[in-house]
Amino acid sequence: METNLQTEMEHSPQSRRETAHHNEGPKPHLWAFFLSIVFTILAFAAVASEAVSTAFTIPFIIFLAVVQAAFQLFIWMHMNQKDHEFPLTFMMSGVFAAVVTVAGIILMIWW
Amino acid sequence: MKKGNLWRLLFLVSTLALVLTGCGDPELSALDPKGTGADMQLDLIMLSLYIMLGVMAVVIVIFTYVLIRYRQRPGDNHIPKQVEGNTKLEIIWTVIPIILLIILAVPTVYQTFVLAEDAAETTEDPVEIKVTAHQYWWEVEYPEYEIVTAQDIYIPAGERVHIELTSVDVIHSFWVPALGGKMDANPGLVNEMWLEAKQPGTYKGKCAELCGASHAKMDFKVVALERDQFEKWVADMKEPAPEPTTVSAQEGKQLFENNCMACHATDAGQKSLGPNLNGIADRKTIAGFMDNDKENLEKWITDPAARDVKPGSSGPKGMPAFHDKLTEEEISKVAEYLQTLTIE
Amino acid sequence: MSTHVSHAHKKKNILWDYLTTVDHKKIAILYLFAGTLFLLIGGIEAILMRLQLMVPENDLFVGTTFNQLLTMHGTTMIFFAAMPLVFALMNAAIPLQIGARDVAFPFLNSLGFWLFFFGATLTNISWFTSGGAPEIGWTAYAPLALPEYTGTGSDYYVLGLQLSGAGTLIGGINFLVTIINMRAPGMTFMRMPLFTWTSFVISALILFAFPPLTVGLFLMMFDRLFGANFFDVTMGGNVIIWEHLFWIFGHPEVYILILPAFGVFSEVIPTFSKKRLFGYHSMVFATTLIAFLSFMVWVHHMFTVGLGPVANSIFAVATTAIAVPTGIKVFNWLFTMWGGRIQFTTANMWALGFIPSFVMGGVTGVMLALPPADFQFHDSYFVVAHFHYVILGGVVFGLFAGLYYWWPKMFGTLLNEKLGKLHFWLMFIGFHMAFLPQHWLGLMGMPRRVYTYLEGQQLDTWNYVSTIGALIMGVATIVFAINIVMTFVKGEKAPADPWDGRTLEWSIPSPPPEYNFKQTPLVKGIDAFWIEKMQGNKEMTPAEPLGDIHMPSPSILPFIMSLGFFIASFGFIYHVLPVIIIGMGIGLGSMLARSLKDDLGYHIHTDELQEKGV
Amino acid sequence: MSDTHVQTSTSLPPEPEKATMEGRNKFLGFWLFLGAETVLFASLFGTYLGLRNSTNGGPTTQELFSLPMVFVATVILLVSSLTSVLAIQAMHRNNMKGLQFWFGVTVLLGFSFLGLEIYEFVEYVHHGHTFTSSAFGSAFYTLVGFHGGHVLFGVLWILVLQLQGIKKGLTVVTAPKYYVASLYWHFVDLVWVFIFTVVYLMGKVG
Repeated sequence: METNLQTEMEHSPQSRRETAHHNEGPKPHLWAFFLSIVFTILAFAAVASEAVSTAFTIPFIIFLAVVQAAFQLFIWMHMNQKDHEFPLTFMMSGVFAAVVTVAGIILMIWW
Repeated sequence: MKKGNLWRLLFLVSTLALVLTGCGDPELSALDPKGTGADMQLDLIMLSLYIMLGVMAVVIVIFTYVLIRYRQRPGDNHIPKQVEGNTKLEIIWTVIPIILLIILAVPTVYQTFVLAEDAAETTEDPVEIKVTAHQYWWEVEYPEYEIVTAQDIYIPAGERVHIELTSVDVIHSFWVPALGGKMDANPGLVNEMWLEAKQPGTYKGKCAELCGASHAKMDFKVVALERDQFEKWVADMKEPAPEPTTVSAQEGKQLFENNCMACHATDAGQKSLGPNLNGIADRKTIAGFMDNDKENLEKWITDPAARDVKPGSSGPKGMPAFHDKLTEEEISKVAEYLQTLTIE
Repeated sequence: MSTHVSHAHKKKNILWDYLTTVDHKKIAILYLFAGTLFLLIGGIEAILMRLQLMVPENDLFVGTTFNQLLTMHGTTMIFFAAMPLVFALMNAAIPLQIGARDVAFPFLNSLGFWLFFFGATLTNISWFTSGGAPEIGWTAYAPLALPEYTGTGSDYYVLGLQLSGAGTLIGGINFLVTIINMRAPGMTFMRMPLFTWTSFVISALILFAFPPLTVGLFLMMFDRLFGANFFDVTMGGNVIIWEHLFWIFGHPEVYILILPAFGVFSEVIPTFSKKRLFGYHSMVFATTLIAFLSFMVWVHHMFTVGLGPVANSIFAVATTAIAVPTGIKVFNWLFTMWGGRIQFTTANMWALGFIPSFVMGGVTGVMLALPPADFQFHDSYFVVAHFHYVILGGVVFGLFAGLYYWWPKMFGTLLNEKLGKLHFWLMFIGFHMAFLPQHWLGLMGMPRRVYTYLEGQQLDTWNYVSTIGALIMGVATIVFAINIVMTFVKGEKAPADPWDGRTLEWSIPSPPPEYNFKQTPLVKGIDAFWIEKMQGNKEMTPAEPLGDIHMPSPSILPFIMSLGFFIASFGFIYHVLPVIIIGMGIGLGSMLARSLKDDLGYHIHTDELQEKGV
Repeated sequence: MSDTHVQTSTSLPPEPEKATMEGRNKFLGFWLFLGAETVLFASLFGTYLGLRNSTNGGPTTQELFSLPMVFVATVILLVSSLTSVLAIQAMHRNNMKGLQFWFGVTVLLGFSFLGLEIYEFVEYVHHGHTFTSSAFGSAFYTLVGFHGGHVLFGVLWILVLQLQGIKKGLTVVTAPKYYVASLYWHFVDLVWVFIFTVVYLMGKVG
């Protein structure tokens, strides 16, 4: 843990130099957009179609939502890139707190 | 070092003083359990207390030793060795607490489930009691006997009774320390619990969740009777009250019917807006906390929300003050009539 | 950048200076004074309650009045006294401890303070309104807090907390970014002083714990003001949702208060033992573990709600687990002193008095975490005793330790040690006298939040003793006030490093110049200043050459913005639309102004810099 | 789309939003704020899920929701997310015109989303589903309304930034503002993904 934090600190934040960034050009964004639209259509179709059972639909659409959220975070908001260590850590902590909150509240209200 | 000693002295003195004053009111104290639930709870409290006193003792001993041994002495200016840590020690004081917690966790989880048992599974045909909390009184219903009463909860001793708790206004909490721990009475929801008194007696109950101005005075009683006595009580409750014999009590009855009947029923099976007053003459207290005598009855009817009675109890759903509706004499007559409402 | 806004505005009048300041050291002083003011108010409320409970069936404050006192005491102490005092110490110490010239967002720092201050003022104003103060307990359970049962006092509670909560959230973000981005070269995470570490962790807790409170308060506000039905069971609402949201916030909040106190002790005890902190790594680990666990234990406040044995058991086990990292901390402090050279300064007295007091509060915490036992403890005086042991014996002792420790750095004067020790002993004795007996009162059948108890239930003696203890604490506070006044009148001038300190803040003058460090220091290890001193250096090694220092400009906007929302709150409470519009207009207009007008700041030139202070 | 590539200043660093300490602070601070927003919306989702069947005799989720309208709203927000990312890419090429254009499209899409949402709410009110009609109503309008409020704030914010951009141009001071505004916009879209899934689709399934 220490070494990890130490290396993170090697380039102390006050004297950090920016290097050129990656992922420029609209290509990955267009792909993410295209897939988001596809996933949205899939989710709506799963609900609209009578053939798909409810037991399958709900986990399926939630899974699609999580993937779409990941597109937003990682591709459009660049959360996986350099300089995003702390955003990543804190967003993940936030998601943890969010999941505990939602799961806790609804499980205890429903049962 | 001074500090360590003083602290221990304080602790010893207070513990001693606690022993000297006993464990509190025997009808109220959780330290003197009279119910099987309270027994279990006190056992767990004592187990955890012993473990925790052990932990405290270790800390205090090290603390006192360190303060005596390593305090700065005059003229001493040495620079102590800068110790980074000690893995072995750190593992010890991580692992030992974990073991202690596991020792505590086992009976805890076991008891949590025992206390959540359905009385019907452990007792054959348990007495069912529906307790409904109101701002600031408790309504008690026995559906199988078709009895509705208030404030005094009669139960047979030596068996588990099944209690359903709810509330019609705010959140209250049902607590009879000598018999067992609390359960909240939530509006819109029903909670279940069981209660068992080991021997006959009267046990004091309290509301434990802040519920408004007179939260402090929302007391009730649990009266445990031997089984046959309990059945006699059930039968007596269903007997109509004797007609009042004195003239003033008869006038009181008339006044009661004109002024009070809208909110207070007097026959056993009927629910009413205010407490059902069947057998009020035999209740342990007036309004849950005052001695049951004529003077206090008059005081209550005159102004229930008076500063020394139950502040806030005359709200929109509460009982109005009758000092401007009835004369003192009339109030006295109503009180006299109420005192004839006995089940004996 | 140009110097067109040179610090000509430096010597304006002191009121304007503090209204517009964005300097973390001055904001620390603002937090300190506001927090102390509300601490006094909350303390007076406590003493009034104890006077009512001194004898059975007393007639001093009954019914609603007493409920208002207990509500305002709890709310004030947690949100308006403990929180700002923690923020006072954080503002005073953190930038200095990490070798920064300022916080990351000086403007937001000021905004956070003013939002808190106006929120706290709003809630306290309720005393003087026709509806009176809130009477719902600091937990404000629905439906008691709905308009059907309580008046405008509850609105003041909701809106006051909403405002001050926003301020706290802003403060939390500010400290996170400050600690992540503004550390001096060489100040790695694992070289940070422990107070900075605990502050970092609690800022993260603030970040994730305050939003549920915000939501809860919004729901309550919608129910109260706009006829929503979240907690109205007749319309399908559910009263337990408030309890969940409140405690999802409420439990981390307890650690938000106590962890900085742990941080203070982890500074004070090593300094006055002349030893480095024992087990630094495990201290950091324990802190983060406590923070992590704090999000999974909220139901231990709700064991009696009737959530069932499964939920109760899970949350019971998770709760008791917190005892492990807390225990690690206590033993690390003990072993920091072991082999050291312990000096009994006032600051250290508070730290030493804390250890037995807090351990008592901690062990009763484990006892409370056991649901069957908690069925007896819950909402009784046992709980009152428990949380006063951890909050007074932990948080308040920590705040006093920190205050005596950092006072010279904040004000450049030393508090009187003799009065300080008197303050400590009176407080220590009064504290145990007031709260130790409450454990037994609870078990003897006394519920909390009762305005009276009946005669003949054997509750008289200990209530009497408890009240005497509270009065002694009152006397202690007077001694403290005398100490502060005397120090301002003729205080002893403090040197830069009065305690032979170990961390960076002691390497610069007391009080520090507005730019803190003339040159950013180079950090070589844990206890950076101590390392330099051991190598025979009087100052830190600089990490950069001497140069002009850029400073942010002061601004009145945070004050005006907060004032706008404060005004709008009255509009909401009394349903006056024009007031809402004016208030929100001022608030949002100030935000717009901030966005449109860039702050260029000003420069301090090398020739203006003081001698000392790498 | 990016053929209007005009180099306005040669001195602008490649990632202008993170070129200064202030910019880096703003960047990180805003991410942390989004972390807090995550928990805020989670609390609202939790409340909604707890109350969504408490219709108090009013229309249920199945009776109420119309999928085509929600689908259109979703596509609008998804496209606006793409346009805001294109705006930031234009900024990285130091192309102020492209930035303004794509943000302009984003704002227009934001407004049309709001228009659709208002239309939808009016429809529901006609069906007797209001803020005060049931606990479900309160929870629904609070959750969806909080999101709508975020959209409204977002479009107004981006508009203000665009107006500033006309005067101030693209500098190391303005670049972080554009960057965090676009982060905000993505986050608003992200929340919508969960709203259409959890509120509308799950509501339709039952």
